[in-house]
Amino acid sequence: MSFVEIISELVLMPLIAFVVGLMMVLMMRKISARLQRRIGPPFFQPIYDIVKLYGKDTQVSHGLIHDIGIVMAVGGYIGAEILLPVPGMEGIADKGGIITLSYFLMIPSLGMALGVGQCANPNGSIGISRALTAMLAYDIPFIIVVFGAAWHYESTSLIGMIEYQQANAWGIIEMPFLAIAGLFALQGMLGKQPFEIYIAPAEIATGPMVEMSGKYMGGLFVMQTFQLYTAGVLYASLFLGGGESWLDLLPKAFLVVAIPMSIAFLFPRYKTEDLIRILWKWPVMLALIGLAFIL
Amino acid sequence: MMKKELKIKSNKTNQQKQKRTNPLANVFDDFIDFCQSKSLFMLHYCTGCGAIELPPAMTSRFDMERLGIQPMVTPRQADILLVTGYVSVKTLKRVILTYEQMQAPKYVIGICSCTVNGGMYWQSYATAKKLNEYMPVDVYIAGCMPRPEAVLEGLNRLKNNIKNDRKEQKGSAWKDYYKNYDYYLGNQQNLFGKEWQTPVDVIAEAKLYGLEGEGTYGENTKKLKMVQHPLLPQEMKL
Amino acid sequence: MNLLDQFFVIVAVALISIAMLRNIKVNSIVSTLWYVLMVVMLARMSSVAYNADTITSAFSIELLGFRMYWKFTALSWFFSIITVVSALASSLFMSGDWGKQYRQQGGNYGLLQLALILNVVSMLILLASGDLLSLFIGWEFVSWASFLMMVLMPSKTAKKAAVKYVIYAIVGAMALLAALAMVYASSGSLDFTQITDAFIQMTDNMKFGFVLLFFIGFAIKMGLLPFHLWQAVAYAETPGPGAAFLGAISSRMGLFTILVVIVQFIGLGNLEEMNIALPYLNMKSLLAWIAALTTIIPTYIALQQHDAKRLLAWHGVGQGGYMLLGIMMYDSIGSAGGLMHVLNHASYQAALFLTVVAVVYRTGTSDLNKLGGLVTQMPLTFLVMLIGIIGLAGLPPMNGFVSKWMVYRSLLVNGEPLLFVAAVLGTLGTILSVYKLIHNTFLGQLRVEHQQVREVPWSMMVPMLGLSVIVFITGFMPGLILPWIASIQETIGLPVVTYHLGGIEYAKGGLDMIWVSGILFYGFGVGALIFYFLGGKAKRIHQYDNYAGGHFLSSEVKYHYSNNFYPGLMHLIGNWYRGSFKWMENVIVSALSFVSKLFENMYRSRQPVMLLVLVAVVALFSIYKNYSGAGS
Amino acid sequence: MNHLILLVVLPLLSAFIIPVVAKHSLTISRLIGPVVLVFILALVVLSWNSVGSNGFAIFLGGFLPPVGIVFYIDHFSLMLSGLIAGMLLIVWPWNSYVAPRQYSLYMLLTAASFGLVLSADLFNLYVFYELLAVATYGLIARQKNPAAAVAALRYLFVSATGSAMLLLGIAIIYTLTGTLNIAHLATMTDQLHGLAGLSAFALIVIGAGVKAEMFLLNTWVPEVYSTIETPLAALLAGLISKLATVLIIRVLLMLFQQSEVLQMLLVVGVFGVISGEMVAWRAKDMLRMLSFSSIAQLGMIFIAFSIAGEVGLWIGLAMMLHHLLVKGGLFLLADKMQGSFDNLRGYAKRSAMAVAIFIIFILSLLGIPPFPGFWIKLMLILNLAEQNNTLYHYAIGFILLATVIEAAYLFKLVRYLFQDEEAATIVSTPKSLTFWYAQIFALVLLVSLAFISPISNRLKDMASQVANPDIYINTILPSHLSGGNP
Repeated sequence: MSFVEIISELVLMPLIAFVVGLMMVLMMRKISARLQRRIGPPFFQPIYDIVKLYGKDTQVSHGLIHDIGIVMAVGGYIGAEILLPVPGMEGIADKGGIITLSYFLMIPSLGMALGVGQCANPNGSIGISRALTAMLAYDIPFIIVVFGAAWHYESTSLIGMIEYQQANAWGIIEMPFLAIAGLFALQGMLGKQPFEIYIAPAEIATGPMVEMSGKYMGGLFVMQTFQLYTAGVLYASLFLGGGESWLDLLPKAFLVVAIPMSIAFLFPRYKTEDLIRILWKWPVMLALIGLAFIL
Repeated sequence: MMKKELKIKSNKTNQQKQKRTNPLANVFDDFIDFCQSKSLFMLHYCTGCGAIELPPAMTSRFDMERLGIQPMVTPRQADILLVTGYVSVKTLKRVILTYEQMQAPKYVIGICSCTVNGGMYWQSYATAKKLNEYMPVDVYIAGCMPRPEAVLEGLNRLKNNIKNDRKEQKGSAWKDYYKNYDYYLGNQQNLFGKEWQTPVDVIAEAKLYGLEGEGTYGENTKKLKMVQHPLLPQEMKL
Repeated sequence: MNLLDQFFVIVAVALISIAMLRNIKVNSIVSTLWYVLMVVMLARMSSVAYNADTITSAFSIELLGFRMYWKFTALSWFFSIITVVSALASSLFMSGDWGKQYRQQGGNYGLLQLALILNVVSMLILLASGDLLSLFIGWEFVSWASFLMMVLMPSKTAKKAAVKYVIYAIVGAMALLAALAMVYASSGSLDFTQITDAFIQMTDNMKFGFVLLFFIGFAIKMGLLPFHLWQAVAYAETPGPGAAFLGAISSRMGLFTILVVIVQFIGLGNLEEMNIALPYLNMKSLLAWIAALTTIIPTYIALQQHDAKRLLAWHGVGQGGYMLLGIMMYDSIGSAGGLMHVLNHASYQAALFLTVVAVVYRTGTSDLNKLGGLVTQMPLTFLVMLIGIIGLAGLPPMNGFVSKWMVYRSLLVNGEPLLFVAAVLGTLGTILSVYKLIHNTFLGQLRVEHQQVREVPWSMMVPMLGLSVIVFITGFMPGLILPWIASIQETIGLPVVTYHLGGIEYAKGGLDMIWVSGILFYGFGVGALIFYFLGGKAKRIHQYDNYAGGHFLSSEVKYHYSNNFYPGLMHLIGNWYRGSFKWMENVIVSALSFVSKLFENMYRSRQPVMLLVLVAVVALFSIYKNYSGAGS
Repeated sequence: MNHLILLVVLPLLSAFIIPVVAKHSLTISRLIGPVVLVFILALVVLSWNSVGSNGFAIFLGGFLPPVGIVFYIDHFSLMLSGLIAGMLLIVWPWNSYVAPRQYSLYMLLTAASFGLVLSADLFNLYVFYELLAVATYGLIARQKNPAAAVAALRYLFVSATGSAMLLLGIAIIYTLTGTLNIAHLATMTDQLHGLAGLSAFALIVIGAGVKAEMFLLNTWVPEVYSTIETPLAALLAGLISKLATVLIIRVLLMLFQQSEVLQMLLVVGVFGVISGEMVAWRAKDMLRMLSFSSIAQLGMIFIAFSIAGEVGLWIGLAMMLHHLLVKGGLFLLADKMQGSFDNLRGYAKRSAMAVAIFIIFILSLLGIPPFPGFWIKLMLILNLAEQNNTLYHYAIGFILLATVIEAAYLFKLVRYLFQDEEAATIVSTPKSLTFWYAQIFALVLLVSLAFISPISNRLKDMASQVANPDIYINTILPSHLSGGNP
């Protein structure tokens, strides 16, 4: 791997993730608007939002950790994007693997949690408490899915998994149960309805975001783009054979993100304990059945 | 009288912004203004009946989101403060705190006649009649209550103001709060008494962002100094 | 005099000098210097760690037909260096202002230092043991030394916990003694090598008893399920730095003995052949499951704690599960992960305990519901705790991640889905609980009474920072530690791991921490660039300038969220494990008191003479029966 | 060497002289006892080396066995004699208010103890046993408190019944064989191994077991020990019980060495251990706890003796010595610690030294390395494990379980001692003299640590001497009796 290649990957991968993520955000908002028979935002709306937030004249900080929290949240995702293999850019991603990646994905959450913590706003802390509880809930099925995939593809490296699928069949065909369970977990991971108790705008004033203004909020918006991108590409790599080219990968990733968005508005919001209960019941059961088939 | 003076002062401040000579910077500023006009997060302070007209404006019939406007829940995130209806003295304290906690550029829209002149509560002892005595209001939408079309019209007017801020000097009413803080504070003190203060230190904010004007300091701020418990940010100590 | 003899002479002299020195200042300096000297001695012996050599002490005792001798292997060296470094950190920590405060509050500082060195000495004796008898004696020394440490705290709970500990420790010792008797019965000797011979000769049932007896003995020290109840309270109720030391390494002595006796001499291969129920459940997998449950249950008990020390102590119990789990996987990566976790855990656990002690030093409480917002007052302590909790939660780039990664990797490769889920469940619980720890201590609203709190003095800061540097460096370059691990694996007969400076080499997905950390810090760098160069400046505001739905905040308004931090989760799972295993203790105690009541009634019998006559009659009758039966 | 007869004669004489002398001079009567004891102690020490590895016999009045009274002296009995003398010196009541009659009771006790140790025929053993019992009745009954009187009555009943059984057993043996000389009996053991013989043995064991605190026969123990003066309790628990045990062991070794008998001893021992520890666990005051614990320790000694051969014997002896030292020390420490545990709260602050010694004693009692107790327990357990009998293996389990219970109650007590708040009724620190003795005991315990090897070798020699009936027979019996049937 040449130096130029490394640099280009380091720069390009987060950039692509950002752009694709913006489109995913747009798609998400469009889907929800269409489901509610609205027109929805204009095409560049996600960019407008982010530019506006970064362009705010004044903004408040509750202290150094508040700032660092946002840095960690954005930076952690940037690191994670580099570890996520995409067509043509797999050099650095090889150094990690699925376990490393899934732990990488916790860094932004931790960063955000720290930042929110210093805001000294209990709404934020409650939000974090709920978000972490939700993480505990959706990570169990997710981790079984990851285990099943790694066991089935005989590799913990995402590149190895993609190679396997491209040589044989897609994971969703060979392990349908795990794929469904994974989708379930994805819903929780993206924090979409019915699993968005930690935002609960009317109750705890958007929880973690309560004290975020200007570029702080902007950072979280950027994080959201990364989050959607990561979810889409990760799931596509695990079950949809990844992508041989971008043309192949992007539709899959968009499709993956579109599914939770489409279901989201059919549901009310679950309480924390109900959220845990449902995520520990159905997807775990499905995942275990799926695991039983492949072991 | 007072109002006219204010207008003049605010015009001055807008002229300062045009002093930038770098054309790229101008383009950049224009772009940000454009984005600001295209993306507005709104905090609706639903005090009265006018609030009932907002749901139709947001949902499928009129769909505010196509204009780039969406509701937000905390003042930190919001750009627009919608005050929808009469403001009692007790409520006004909260409205002012909420306004001060919003981050600039921030806009205030007064909906319904009550915010304009007290409306049907004109004779009430407990309501604040004119909202713009206590904070700079960008747009008033009169009516009892205004239809969603009117609300959208008002929002569109605000968007245009913001977009053309630098040309027409309309969208920067928020700066007025800093530059004429003494005036607003005086009105607030008249209503709430001498002990009145919020946890937000407006003067320090104005100092930090260079938004001080001639009217920032005055007799009323001096009075405030007498009673204020200054809340300095906690610094890290090694 | 070889190096080991010299080392022990130094240790002995250190013990005597610390016991003798009355002057507090001199005592502090001297004891810290002794620990430094011990580290130097261990460094001189590093050939043991790198080349898997063995140094046998020239000193041995011949007694009652047994020969006890002491030796250092790679395993002993590894545990010793952890012990000595933790002791160094604790000793340094207590030597300055902390010790002053401790004395002012009526603590006996000299005794605390003495207890610390006694712990170190007894652990070193145990670690160096060359046969079962010296192992047992060292084991008992360790137990009683930690008991001494635990009773130093004047509180009633501390004493109660210490006494509970003693009972558990005695149970463990007795189980061990029984196992020793089994070895002796079959071979007439107590050499380590006899364990293997004795094991082979046994019947299946005896094998189970044999392994279980050893395991119970060791598991009690390690706090493995179902013997986990004693540890957390006992450790938490030890004077600050002592708790850090005990929490870091003391209970790992159980792991050391498991490694020596069960892994090295009984052999995991043999355990695998001992089927229990189904082909899936053999002795090895049983132990692995015990380990997995140990990672879960104590971790979730930790989640319920609202005392910072107890929370950490419960995590200490839980993390032990990972170590055993990794080792029970019986492959190169898993066991390397398990072994590495000993060091990693010691480093961050000591650091975390010290930060909590530092907070207590300044605020006087470790109650998580009475703290908050200290980050502005004690930023460096916050930094250390942050590094520590990242390590404890096992997130990159700290060292906890490396060892946990290895354990996960091994579970994945070996196809243990349920164990894998159990391990991850433990980690998730840890993340929840450590966030609660750092949030309730350092984040959120600063209380009025803590507004004047300042950062702790350097004498306390230096060991904390030193430990956090270890946490980071060994996470960044695990290859510094891995040679030691490889030597241990070679010594105790496990598959040896292949490593490089950055981590593990493995065909199907290895780990290179230098890359991983590099990417992470690159990401942070870019994030910082975005944050600091895009967007305007931010205004620092006071905590009372905060969104409260229009409410005016002031010092009278408590605007902080800390009590019952995870209500939804607790509402659901709180009942699942509340009091679990407590019933076990209760059942045993009530059964015993029932039986003893019977005996007591006998001793209180109103008719002692009748009883006597009855006994005589019964005895004579049974003799008569016996004879007439034999006659016919 | 016949002067060793003085061991019995001198105390007996002084017991009768003391009341007479007291009429003339109280001071002299006070001094007689200690002087005699010191003299005897010196005698024992001086004659230690002159006693060979085979021991020797003293024939009283020149009558040869099997008719006359015979004393048998070897290292074992000399050691016991020394211990008796030393122990009595330690617990000697120096107080001025003690009546001279009590001194003579003590001397009577001394004489009886020596007699019990030295006698080589069953009838004499019985006589001394009774003498011992009578002396103890008197001592217990002389206590000031009414509870002691009740306890003494209970003790009297049980003990008298036991004595009757002992006598019955001896009578049966006499009917069977026509002799009571142990050595002589040992030559005709086959006659004893019948229904009648075993019954006799059972009766003897039961009779002596009463004083040896054997399980089911020891119902008098807790009442007596917890009501009487602590030094006396120390004497009873530490010494008298051991002497009764020695009696049983003598009979066992010489006459009834069969595996069934040994197993019976084992079972009784196990029950003693378990019941003693369990009840001690429930005890609410110190003396009661210690006395139950001593029942358990006696059980442990029985378990040790139930191992056939020298091994069991030397471990048992070691245990006896250890128990004597530790339990004696504990009783001495507990001199003032009577009453419920609550009164002991915060005792550590008042007397750190006492508590330190206390902890050393209990650690040794529990068998914590490196204290001597550990090595003894280790040897016991390892040797039990070596036996080819599952019964012995179960015994290990029970011993270990008992140790855990023992730790539980002892450390519960330690917790009280270290508690911060002080008790309402404060227990005074121990008397200086007894405290000094306790310190000396602890010192001996610690010093013995350095001499584990030599001590164990001595004990092994002693055990081999005791365990070999041939030496005994050959020494005592004239050649025409022993030669015919060696």
